[in-house]
Amino acid sequence: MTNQYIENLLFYFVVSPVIIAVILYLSGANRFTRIVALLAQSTLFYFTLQNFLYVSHTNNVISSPVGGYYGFMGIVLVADMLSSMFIMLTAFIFLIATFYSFSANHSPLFWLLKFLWQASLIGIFLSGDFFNIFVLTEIATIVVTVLIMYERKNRNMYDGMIYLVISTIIVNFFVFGVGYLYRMTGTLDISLVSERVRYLYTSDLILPYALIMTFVGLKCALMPMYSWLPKAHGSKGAPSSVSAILSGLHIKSGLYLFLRFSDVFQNGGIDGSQIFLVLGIITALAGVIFAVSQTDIKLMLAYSTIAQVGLILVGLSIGDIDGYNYVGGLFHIANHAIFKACLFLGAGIISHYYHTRESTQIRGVFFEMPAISIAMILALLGIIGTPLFNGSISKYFLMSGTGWDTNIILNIVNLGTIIICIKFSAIFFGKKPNIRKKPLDIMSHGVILLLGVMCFLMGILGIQTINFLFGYSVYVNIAGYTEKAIIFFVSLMAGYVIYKAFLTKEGPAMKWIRTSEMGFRGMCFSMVAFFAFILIAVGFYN
Amino acid sequence: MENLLHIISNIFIVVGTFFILIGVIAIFKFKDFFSRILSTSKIDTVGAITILSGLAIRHGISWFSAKTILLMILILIINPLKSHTLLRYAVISGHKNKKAKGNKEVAK
Amino acid sequence: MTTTIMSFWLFCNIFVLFQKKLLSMILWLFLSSIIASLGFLFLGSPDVAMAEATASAFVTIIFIVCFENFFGIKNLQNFIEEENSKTRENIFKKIILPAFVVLCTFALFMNFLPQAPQDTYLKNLYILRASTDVGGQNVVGAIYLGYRVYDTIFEALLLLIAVVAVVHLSHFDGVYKKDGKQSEVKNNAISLFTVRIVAPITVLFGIYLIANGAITAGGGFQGGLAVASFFICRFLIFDIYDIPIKKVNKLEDTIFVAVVIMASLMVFHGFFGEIPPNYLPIAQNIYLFIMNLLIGIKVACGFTILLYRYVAIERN
Amino acid sequence: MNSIELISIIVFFLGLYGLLTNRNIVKTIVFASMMEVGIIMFWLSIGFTEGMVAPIVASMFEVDNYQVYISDPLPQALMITAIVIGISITAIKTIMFITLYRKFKTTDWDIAKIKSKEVSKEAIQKG
Amino acid sequence: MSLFYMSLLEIILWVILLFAIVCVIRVIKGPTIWDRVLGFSIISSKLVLIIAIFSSMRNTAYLLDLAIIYTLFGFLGEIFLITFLSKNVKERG
Repeated sequence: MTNQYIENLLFYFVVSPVIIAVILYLSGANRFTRIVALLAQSTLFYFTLQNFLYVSHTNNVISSPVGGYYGFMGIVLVADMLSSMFIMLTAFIFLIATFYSFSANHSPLFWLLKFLWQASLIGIFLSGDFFNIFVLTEIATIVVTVLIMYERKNRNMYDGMIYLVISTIIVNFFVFGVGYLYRMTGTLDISLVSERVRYLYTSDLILPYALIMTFVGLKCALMPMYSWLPKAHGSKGAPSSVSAILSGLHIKSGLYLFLRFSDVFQNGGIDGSQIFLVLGIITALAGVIFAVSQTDIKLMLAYSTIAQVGLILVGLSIGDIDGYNYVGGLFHIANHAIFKACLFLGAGIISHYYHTRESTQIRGVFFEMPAISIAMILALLGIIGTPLFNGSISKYFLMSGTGWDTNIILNIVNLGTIIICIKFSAIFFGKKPNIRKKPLDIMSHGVILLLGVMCFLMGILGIQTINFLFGYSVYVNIAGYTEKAIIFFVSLMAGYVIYKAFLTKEGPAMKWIRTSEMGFRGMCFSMVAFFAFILIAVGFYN
Repeated sequence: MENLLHIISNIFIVVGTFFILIGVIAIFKFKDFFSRILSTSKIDTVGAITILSGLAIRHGISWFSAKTILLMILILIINPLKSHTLLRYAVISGHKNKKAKGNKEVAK
Repeated sequence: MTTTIMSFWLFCNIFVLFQKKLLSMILWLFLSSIIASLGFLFLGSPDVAMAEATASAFVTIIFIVCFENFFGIKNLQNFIEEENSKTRENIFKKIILPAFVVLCTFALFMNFLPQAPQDTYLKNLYILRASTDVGGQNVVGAIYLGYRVYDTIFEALLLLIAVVAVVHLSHFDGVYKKDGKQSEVKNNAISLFTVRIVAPITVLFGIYLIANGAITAGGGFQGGLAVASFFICRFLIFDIYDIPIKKVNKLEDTIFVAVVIMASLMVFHGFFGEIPPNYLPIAQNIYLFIMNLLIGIKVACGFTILLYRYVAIERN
Repeated sequence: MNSIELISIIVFFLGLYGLLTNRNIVKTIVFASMMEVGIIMFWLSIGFTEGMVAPIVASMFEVDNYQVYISDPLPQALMITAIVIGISITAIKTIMFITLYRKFKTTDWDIAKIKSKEVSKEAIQKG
Repeated sequence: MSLFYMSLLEIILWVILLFAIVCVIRVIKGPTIWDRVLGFSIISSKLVLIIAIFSSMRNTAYLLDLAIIYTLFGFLGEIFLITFLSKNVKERG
């Protein structure tokens, strides 16, 4: 691809899904919407792949000012290694979702919202402008609110309302922070701001840092501000492909923003990695505890997403910027997208087939739907971190070189995830239900199987995928890996014993954890408390 | 000629402000709602029109005076009728002022 | 001068906080946002003042329509009291704890206020080069139609999604045109007369605002809101619900696609950037006019659907 | 740190206080829109000095030769976007509140939470 | 606040702003909701005057568009306020 051609292709990555979406919506419900949507989605994936290959080969950063206004007067779209990988991941996951919901003929509104969601996510990953991220996050919030409340019959309006109100309040904090940054550095462009921030005193940057990091904290569902996530990801009104994308991808935009903004403030002399290390650990532990107590399979997966995101944050903020932990965190982002999408899609089909989401009432899935259950078991093994699976590679790098205390905590978190997966996999065994057999839908089953197999493949060729995706050349020493494998098997046994001993029947403490839920004012309190905590932590101890 | 226009426009503006001062006093002096509404419908409109005509004179023949005249026409239409709607719906919704009842007893 | 207006605005906002009745709270909100728009004017930005003035009128109309339909003002008071009395919390949890938390955060906020001087890098560039790069006298219009048109596309997209979201999230699926509520203005001849005069003036004024968006303050959004208010007056005058929401929605989408194509053709291929800007002043003015026109019509359609949805369909 | 920025921060925290204390959903929507106006005021108060002129070319050179302070055009362009975002988000919140009220018959956050859990329990029994 | 070289228009501007602030007392004190709406309509008509005088001080014509928008939309908002208010407020006094 010639350089000039790729240069202003970036803009069309964002605008073409918008135009496709509106044309599909305008053309109304006819037989061709599905096919056109599939074609458009695969071409988009092809182009993102081309862009990724171009960027990773020539490894220069494409920055194309929109409209040709140089000198950062307009908006500049930046596609470096990280954002092109994220765009490719977005296009891939949306392609999977399009395949999955191909057979269920949805109304054109579904395709409109899906493509607009994709456009706003790709826009967030590409945009190099603070205010542009605000507008795109608003669009993504509204689209997700409508998609959560998609099915009219069993939608729960309270969850949608909480999600919308909380996300719009936290965006005010972000706009406030960007206002201060604009006042001090005179510009809105991320690269220019991170350049000009060097000449400012660190004490001036504390307030914008706290304001922006509360926004990022809520987007990544850090500990005090987590209770919107199970409402959004596990909502009843959402088609299962939507909650798969939500949990696999939408939470990653928060992590991407965390990476981008912590780079900006790193130049300014504020290093919040200690705080986010502690927050990541707390989030991981709390996510695990909440997930173990759930009985609804989708809520179980939603809470385990919180735990995994906490784990990723720990990885991203332990070592130095290009150390093994950082690479482990990045690789875990990609892995988490794959196996969480696979699990959510599978859970969608199971709950549709069994008409219930209670894990206690679902039994015998292995005999009923062998294909899906094999794929889901592969994904579950991936999450746990069994050797030769992708989870183990990323966890190996995550934990490499950490002190003994963080190692212990990360192993406890891993033990928790093992217990969750054991509790989740209880649905596979047990007697065969006497439910009428549903016609096998090749598209969705095939897609889930593909995701499961990918979990296994990315495990075996771990080092090559890391090199391909992120460009870091890493090396796994066999001794460390086998030691990790032994720890894994020990914790697997321990997890099984703990599950059998305590968790088969629901104790009062477990029931309280499951049913305890923050009200709206509780969430506002947690936002303000998080903001005050970061201000104190960065202000007084830095 | 120039400062003659300025003097006239200054006079208009001061007189207009004086009208509005009366309007403000009217709001607090009158005890019940129905007499208070007089100040919005009449006094405010008159005050606004005098001030705006003063401004129009100050700027002579120009886009500014054209727009001020349009504004004057609008205020002339909207202000009294706005107060009328307010009054009408107050009466429909049964807003009887206590003072009036008092006068009836006194009159009896 | 501006600080007195601002303290006046702060005073009204404090009153919004401590209102028991919901309707007087909305009245105070309307008053505070009108004074805020006056403040914007004194801060040197007529565009935002216009947008805020129209926005406050629309938000008040949306609140009144939604709020009036469910619980009349009279029985709202006891509704709220009875609501709270059921789960009465002690005074500490209700007032003192949040006040303490907010005060501490406010103190922390004040403690870390940045003292760095303002950097006017972009401001000087815009004022210097806006009228040559993008054309038109209004620099603000030049920014959101020329330099940051990428933002404006997503801005228009957001309005499109808002309309779709309101249609989808409402209790009624589909469009019930026939059983809209009657408007109460009908029985009052004089206010009908006023609305009959004001309506054409608003739509003419809206078109005037859209037309010279690039020359004076105003532009696509403010003009579109003014034109949309014509349709509200039309509902008040003739109280008919014959707006075909589906067709208007389709019109809005096609115009949005036209906006995106227009923007990408003219701006993103560097039509302005590379070709020497002063070479085509006519093309720039035509581009700005058409963009303002398209955005104005789109905003007008979007808000008419929104308000019709509320006024005609949500109220029964 | 001019006084207008202080006032807009105070209004922002007033809105936040309103959110924390009241339980009525409609009042939350009102306070959220109040916070947004506070932020718009903060953005426009950046670099404000008394007697600033609008950045419209006609008015920039009309005021005769003494020093002219031209207001910053960029925050104004951004704040028009923020206002339109504010309107559409308020509209969506209101419509969601109407539907929520139709189902749960309450305007209170905590009671809506309790009722939404009951609804989800029934859905589970119904299967 | 140096009164020394303030032109007449600026003094008038201050005076009318003072009147608007005084009218807020009526909106606060107003026994019934109708007094509040009355106070509101007085303040909005005063603000229109403030804008007209401000634009005359700045000698710019386009600011008057804002005054026209104020009157039109203040009127529209109030009409909605009043029509829907009347249906629900059964006043006692």
